[in-house]
Amino acid sequence: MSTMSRKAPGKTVQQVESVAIRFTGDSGDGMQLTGTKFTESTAIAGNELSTLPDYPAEIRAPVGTLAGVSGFQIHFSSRSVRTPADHPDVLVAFNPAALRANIDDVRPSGMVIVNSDAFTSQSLKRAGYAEDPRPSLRDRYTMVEIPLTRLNREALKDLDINMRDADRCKNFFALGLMYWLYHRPMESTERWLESRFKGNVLEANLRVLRAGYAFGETTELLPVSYIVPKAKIQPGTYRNITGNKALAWGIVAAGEQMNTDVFLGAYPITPASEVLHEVARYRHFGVKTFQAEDEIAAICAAIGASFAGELGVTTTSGPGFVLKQEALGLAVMTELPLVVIDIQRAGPSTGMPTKIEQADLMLALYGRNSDCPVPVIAAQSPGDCFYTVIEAFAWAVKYMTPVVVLSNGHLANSSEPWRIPDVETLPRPKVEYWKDAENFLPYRRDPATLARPWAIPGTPGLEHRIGGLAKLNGTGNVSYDPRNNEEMIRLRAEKVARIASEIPPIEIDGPESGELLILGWGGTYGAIAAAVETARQNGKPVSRIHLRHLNPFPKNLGSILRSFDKVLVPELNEGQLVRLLRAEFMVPAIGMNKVRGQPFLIEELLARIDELLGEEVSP
Amino acid sequence: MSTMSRKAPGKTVQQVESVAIRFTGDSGDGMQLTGTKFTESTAIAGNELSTLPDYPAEIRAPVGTLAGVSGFQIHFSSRSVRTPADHPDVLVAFNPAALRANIDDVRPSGMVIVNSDAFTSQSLKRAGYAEDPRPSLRDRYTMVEIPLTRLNREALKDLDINMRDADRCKNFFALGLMYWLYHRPMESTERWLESRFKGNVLEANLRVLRAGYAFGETTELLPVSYIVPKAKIQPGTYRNITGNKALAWGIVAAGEQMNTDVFLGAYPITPASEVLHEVARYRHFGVKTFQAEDEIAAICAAIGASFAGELGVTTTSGPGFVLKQEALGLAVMTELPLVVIDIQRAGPSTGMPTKIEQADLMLALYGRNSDCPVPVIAAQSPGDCFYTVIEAFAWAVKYMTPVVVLSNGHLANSSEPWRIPDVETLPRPKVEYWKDAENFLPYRRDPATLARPWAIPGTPGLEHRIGGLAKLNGTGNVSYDPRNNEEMIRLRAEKVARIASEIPPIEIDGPESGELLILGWGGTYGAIAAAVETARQNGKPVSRIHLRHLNPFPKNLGSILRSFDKVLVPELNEGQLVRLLRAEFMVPAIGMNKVRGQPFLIEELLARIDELLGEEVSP
Amino acid sequence: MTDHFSQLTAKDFTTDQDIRWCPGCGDYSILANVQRVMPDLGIPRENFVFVSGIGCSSRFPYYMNTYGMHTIHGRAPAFATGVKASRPDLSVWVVTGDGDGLSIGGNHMLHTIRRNIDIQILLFNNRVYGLTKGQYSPTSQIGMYTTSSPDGSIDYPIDPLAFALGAGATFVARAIDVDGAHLQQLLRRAHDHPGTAMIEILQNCPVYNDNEWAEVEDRKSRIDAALVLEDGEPLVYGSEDHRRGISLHDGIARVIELKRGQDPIEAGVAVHNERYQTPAYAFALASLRRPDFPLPIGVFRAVETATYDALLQGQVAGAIVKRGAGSLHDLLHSGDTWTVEEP
Amino acid sequence: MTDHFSQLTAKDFTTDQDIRWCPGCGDYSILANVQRVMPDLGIPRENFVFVSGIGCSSRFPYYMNTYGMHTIHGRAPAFATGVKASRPDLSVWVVTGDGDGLSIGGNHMLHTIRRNIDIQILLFNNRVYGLTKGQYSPTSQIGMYTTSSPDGSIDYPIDPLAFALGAGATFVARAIDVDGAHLQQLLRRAHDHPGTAMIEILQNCPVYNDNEWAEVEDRKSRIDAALVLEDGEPLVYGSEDHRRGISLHDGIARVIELKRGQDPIEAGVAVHNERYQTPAYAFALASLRRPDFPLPIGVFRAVETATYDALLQGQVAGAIVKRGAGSLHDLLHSGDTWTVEEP
Ligand SMILES: Cc1ncc(C[n+]2csc(CCOP(=O)(O)OP(=O)(O)O)c2C)c(N)n1
Ligand SMILES: Cc1ncc(C[n+]2csc(CCOP(=O)(O)OP(=O)(O)O)c2C)c(N)n1
Ligand code: SF4
Ligand code: SF4
Ligand SMILES: [Mg+2]
Ligand SMILES: [Mg+2]
Repeated sequence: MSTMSRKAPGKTVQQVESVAIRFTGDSGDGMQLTGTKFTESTAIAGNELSTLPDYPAEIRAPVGTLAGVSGFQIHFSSRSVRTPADHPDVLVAFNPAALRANIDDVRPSGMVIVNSDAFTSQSLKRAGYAEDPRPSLRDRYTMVEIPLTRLNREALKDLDINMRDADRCKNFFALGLMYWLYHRPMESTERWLESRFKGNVLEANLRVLRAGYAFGETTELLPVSYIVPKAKIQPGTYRNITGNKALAWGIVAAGEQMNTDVFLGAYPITPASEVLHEVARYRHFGVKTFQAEDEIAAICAAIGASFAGELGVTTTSGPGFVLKQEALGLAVMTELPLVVIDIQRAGPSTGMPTKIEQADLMLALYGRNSDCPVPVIAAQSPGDCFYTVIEAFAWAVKYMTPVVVLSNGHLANSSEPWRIPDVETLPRPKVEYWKDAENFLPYRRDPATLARPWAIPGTPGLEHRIGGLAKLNGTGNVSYDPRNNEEMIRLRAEKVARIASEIPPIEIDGPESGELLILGWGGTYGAIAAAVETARQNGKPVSRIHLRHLNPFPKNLGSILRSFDKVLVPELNEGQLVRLLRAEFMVPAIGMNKVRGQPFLIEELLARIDELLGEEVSP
Repeated sequence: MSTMSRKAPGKTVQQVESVAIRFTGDSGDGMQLTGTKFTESTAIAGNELSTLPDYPAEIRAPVGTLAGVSGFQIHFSSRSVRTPADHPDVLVAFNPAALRANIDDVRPSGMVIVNSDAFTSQSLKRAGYAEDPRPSLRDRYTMVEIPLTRLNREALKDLDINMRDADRCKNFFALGLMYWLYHRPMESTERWLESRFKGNVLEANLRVLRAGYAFGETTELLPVSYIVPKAKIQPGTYRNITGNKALAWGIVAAGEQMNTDVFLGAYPITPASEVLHEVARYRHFGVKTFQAEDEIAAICAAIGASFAGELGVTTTSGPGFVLKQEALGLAVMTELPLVVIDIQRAGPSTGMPTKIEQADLMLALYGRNSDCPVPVIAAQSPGDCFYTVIEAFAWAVKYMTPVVVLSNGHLANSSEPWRIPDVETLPRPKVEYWKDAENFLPYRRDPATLARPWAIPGTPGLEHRIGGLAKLNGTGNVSYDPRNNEEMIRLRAEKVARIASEIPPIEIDGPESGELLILGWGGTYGAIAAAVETARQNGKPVSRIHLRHLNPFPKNLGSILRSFDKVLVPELNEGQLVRLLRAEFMVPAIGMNKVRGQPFLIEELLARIDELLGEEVSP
Repeated sequence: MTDHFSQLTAKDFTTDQDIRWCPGCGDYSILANVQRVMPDLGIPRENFVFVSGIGCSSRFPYYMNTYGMHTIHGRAPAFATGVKASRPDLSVWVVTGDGDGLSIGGNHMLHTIRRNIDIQILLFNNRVYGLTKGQYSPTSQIGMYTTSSPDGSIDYPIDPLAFALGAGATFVARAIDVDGAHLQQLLRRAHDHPGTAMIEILQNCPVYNDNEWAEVEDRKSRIDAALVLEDGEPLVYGSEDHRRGISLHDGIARVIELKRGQDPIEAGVAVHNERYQTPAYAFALASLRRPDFPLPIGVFRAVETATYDALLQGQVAGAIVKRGAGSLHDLLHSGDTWTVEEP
Repeated sequence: MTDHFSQLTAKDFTTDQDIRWCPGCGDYSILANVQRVMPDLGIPRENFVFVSGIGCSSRFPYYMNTYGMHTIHGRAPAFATGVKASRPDLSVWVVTGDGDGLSIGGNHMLHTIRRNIDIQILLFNNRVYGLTKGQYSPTSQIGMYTTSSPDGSIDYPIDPLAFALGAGATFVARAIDVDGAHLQQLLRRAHDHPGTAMIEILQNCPVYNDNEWAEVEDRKSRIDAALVLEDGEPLVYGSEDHRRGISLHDGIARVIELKRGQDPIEAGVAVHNERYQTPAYAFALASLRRPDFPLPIGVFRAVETATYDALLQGQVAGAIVKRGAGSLHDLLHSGDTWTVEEP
């Protein structure tokens, strides 16, 4: 069956620029899978896209309740796409709970596709609806009510399969329908089904997928189908990638590119666990994973591996990152290379572990006793996680220092099409162990980087001891000499400061000076870029920069900040970077803060931009 | 024997305003005891004073080595005394190592009293002296070389006591001599000896103490003795107190004044352990101490006790404070009263555990995942530790929040004469448990303070669950509601902000506006106050304020800062408060930073003040 | 204290919160049985405190209508220590999982047990990390394939009871989630025990480690797979046709096949005794492993010795007797003081 | 590797750092004996790594002229795990104290032991916190008066070896600081053992807990106070005039008085066997307490099973065999990809 044999009789095809669809249902309904498959087809169809999965916090919340609703949003377009979109154009809701949890997000008069079979009085009650909401929704939305359960069973009636298994396919019926509605190719999904299932299960899924498609062609409920033309995309080979997968692959890649084995110590924690899972699959790259008894052991083991000459790395999220701080301080003091990856989640304390924030920046910078500086890099998109890790390892080894990488739950789970880099063009940071016993001192410093030598066990003549007590520069012997202590503290700080020379000058999106600069960092890149793009399209004089390097800052940051009347710093926290900028550059940067466990909406950013452009410049 | 039977024939008495003496010797020589006894006598003699003990880092370093040198400095005066003095006027050195370790600190042409019997070739070698240093020192200092060992043995020759025990008394010989030299009363030391020892040991100590005194009266080595007139001291009953003892007593006092049992969870760590030791002695106040398996268990147990209705408190130092951060975040989230005391030491990592810094301010403010604000108070003097703890408990209970108290190793171990407060006049913060089952909600908020009720187990009808997951305001049920989450984060921040109304407006020492303001915080109070006093005596236009309240800041802080052309912020760290001030108030405050494990010298501060007053005001 | 608690029922211990466990999770049965036992313990509801860490199991306090603390990962025993040491009048229960209690929280477990503080610890052992979606845990069998061990786990498992006995536990027991009557009996025993009472509850996680305990959860196979410990009774198990017993010499266990009607004691089968002073006997039982040996179920050890909370209270009371109730004025004026008079 | 190590002596393992222990500290003797054993192990000096936490004992690496890490309090086993798991070619030794290893560090100890990673752990047990000036530790006897327990400690002590066995330790032994010959023998045994080898070394702290082990440190009283374990030999101790043996039934130990010339085995005395699969026998020995029983000294248990590091290396090697050495290009292109051509 070719998806290109289109245009059923009596139907209209309409071309649109962008669409955002949200698939929602009970966590047992397979929404994540449905969304992922739709994403793949969309990517193959040549659109730009951005996605956002939204899992329930519980493993298996009671069926049909709000707590159990799972969602997956995809935004695709023939133009550039930066975010999964504030408001979906289309909501697919498998049950009343899914409808209730998501309907308020749908854009006015958007399309709402529901499984009408699921609107029983019992399930309405489970969802907390006093009465059937559909009648009242029909005025405000384009309601498409499909007896999905029945149609799906129908499609399978002559197959030897029990009803429960049959019902579990219905997400693929819906998927087929959506493929028809948006003219998506279906082959990749079919291939995937064939690689995953066999026998009746395979047959059932293939059948309902095609039945859904066919239903689209025939039903009168959907008189129009839509074409989203291909986007202008940079040539190359692409794949979808989530931030967590990109982190994991970045870890594997660092080992390959630096020709040194990787040792990952980790303790499971949402939303960082998948990085451990993913890396654990690559033992054949010589990568070792160690599931430790806790976060402390995980980082300590990674430091041990670094001392022994491997690329030590540890992955975690907020509360686990807190626990790692004492050992991170030791890594600073012993000047060993190490990468610490914190996939931020909504807090404080346990908070909302499956929700989104970017509020561990201060923790990364200041979470240790005394003055204990570490470089910090924040990834700005799922695919960027890959490069960020390699960059972090390069710094760690060149400057003999731990480096912190910040991601967040949003980047971790959302996926974007990612242009696969040519391995040959990836950086190959050098790893050089010290060998020369004659001229060895544990704290002998490279004059350019201030790094001490990496002298690993097994090298004759370099036997030495490191540790957390204050050490004499040079020999590394324990020393309480007051001036030496101050010198060492300042050397470590200076070493981190010198990393600024590795950082390319930051580029301004928009005019180089003017009324308003928007400055974002890390995972809010998409939303801010989209908002500023829109604002400028609307004729607003707004420029934008985005920071991936939080410590040290890019060298030209101060002069950029001073070139604008106002600087707005949107952050998914209560104002962390903005304080750093104010303290460092004495510019009255303004915070825009949101701590709802959700990303910025483009409309929120636009509103704030409008507000600021309307205001007088404050003195 | 009365110490007042003075003026030996042929001797001169001279009156001086201030003297600083440093007693130094091997750690086995009893220098701390000698210093403490001299301090007591000095206090009784009616002088203002300040002291600084300086222990070696090792328990028992090899005898006679630099590592084993122990010291005790006392500065006393007929005027106000703020610090132990930059440079001692008199150095008492029991062996060559003590001489070598300390001689450079003595003020030019100061007096150096050495035990000449200790200058054997072996002990010179142990001290690392290639040759006897005394000849060359005689030009630069007033060398007083006394055969202390022999004189001491002499004094005991007819007593049935072995030589080793005899030699161990020689610090009291020296003490007796110093009592003579400075006209100190000896009774309190005699009484103390009588209460501590008996038999031959008592007799030996009394004898050598008196023999030292008598030696002073007769020897030609010391032609002059000194009188330091009484200071004008506020009437009242006084005692010496170290910061750690004051913290411990503050903890006990809080329990008494608030009529609630105290529960202290702690894990030993230098320099905080003594607080645990001291509090453990007061079970008869109903105070419980719990030596936990680690710092994490210590704070968790204290939080458990708070939940159960007691005054939970935990004491620690830098690395231990790092480990407590995750649980501290839970205390913030569950809004339970708790006091966390961090006695800062020199870091980072293990650093120089016995040395001085004040570099955990950022850690206190930002050491947790996500936005997780806690109030922070820093004690400014040993005696102030007492009041600081009571203040912290009062805030904790009134606002239902953990409160951090910062002390440091300097305050912890140094002592000052402390006017004992009248218990009747001490604050009596109210503790009120919620009782009313009808109107109970776990997160029902007091409209003034925003505190939730303290509802303790055993109260019928108030059964409720708290925890680290995001909670609905009011009911406290687990909630992932986005707006509620933001509201709760802001409520907790606002609660901390409202504590500002408990803080008296900060008072300026000096003119209310002008060219230069010096702003200190915590344990540097003495040095900064002394320096500013001196600067103003020298006609320099300098004002000074000192912060005890670091979060929230006193309400009038911003306006004060803006009243000066320059603000200098001396800190024993790499610039922590100064960054907070710059970010918060956008004033270009200037840091003055020292991380040598030592306190500020008055001369260092004076030099910087001179420099700044010479400079142009920067734009 | 009122005595209205005499009329309490399991329902009084139920909260209005939606339960967030997966359908079929063993935690449901444990919750129901705990709620059933509570009213019988003769304690007012407001005097119960349930303390947990993080994990599926650690959600427990939200469903118990008592005082409760859902704390941070691994630290529940430390919080519970603070609650009980400050308020010995409260009945304090810790609920934890194999990950929470034995992975990140192993140290607090160890020290709480050795201090013998008078709390109950319910360790839900499903041999997997449930909440974080199925990684192997410290009790998982070696070779287990999970998301974090795609090539099979290479960590040897800990036995929770052997661990507890190594820490000097005064009360250790093992129960099965679905055997409600037996579980209730052990809950009562744990409550009555003065000191730390640790119950390992074998719990099924149908989502990530289904049927891990099927052999002993299933009533049929249980007869051969489990050894039900009864104080004073010989260590005998198996069906009437195939009775076997356990002998223990030099700490070495052997299975003794019993003939029909044969007296087990005469055949050399050991007699269960919960009160041996040495933990070595109970440790030998805890070392029995499937499939060579049956899995013992019931109370392994129950010996009485002073509890931490009682000793602490004793020191407070003793100090007051010895030194008198503290006076702040006297404290402040103790030691050397001096007075500066009005000039 | 060069084989210059064959000529190494104890002196080659000495650093130029001043030793910071108190005069008379048991640590000196342990250091000297470790330095004496090192040259005999057939390993080049550069392949040794000593890892410690914080405490007096943890200063050890500074005095060993090998690679060394003086880390943070309680975490040494975790660092050592990273060193050994990444570099199985290294000989990794952990030095820790009763506070470092069993108080704050108990959990890492537990998990390191259960994983059976091939390292040696030397636990210096002086039953006190030395470095922080004399607080009671988790091995201190109940009732001990210290700065932090002015009314006497109310914590029951942990026995380090019972704890290790509860964690499933494959090698546990006990030595005495001043009995150099025996200590050296155990150090060699620990080194030879594949897997985690834990030696508790009874260590005197003359400053804060003097004479804690005097009974067994003193050569005279040791005869009656210590039971020297020898594989295959009966558990017999005491002087010729007063020989006694230990029997073990149901995990319960009894002292059997032996007549002159009596055959201990016939008298029911157990025969020492380091290689029982069950840890229960060794646990029974570890449960013997003074003064009722002698203190066993020597190797309690030594059983071989695959080590964590070997299993991990095996998985890496196996994965390469099965899947071929990883190719980054292939990884990046795995799964669904699509190509956008030049327009
Ligand atoms: C400091 C910290 N680290 C990690 C986590 C993530 N985490 C939550 S529960 C859990 C394991 C739970 O396993 P278990 O105790 O066996 O409970 P179960 O879910 O199986 O009942 C982990 C690793 C966390 N919440 N906090
Ligand atoms: C995180 C942290 N907590 C506490 C300390 C303080 N501390 C250092 S050593 C020690 C105990 C050492 O006892 P032990 O391990 O028995 O060693 P010993 O000195 O007796 O050899 C403590 C509590 C620390 N350094 N770091
Ligand atoms: S994941 Fe397992 S343990 Fe957790 S609730 Fe579900 S079934 Fe129970
Ligand atoms: S305090 Fe004790 S253990 Fe530490 S060095 Fe001194 S004698 Fe040894
Ligand atoms: Mg579990
Ligand atoms: Mg010790």
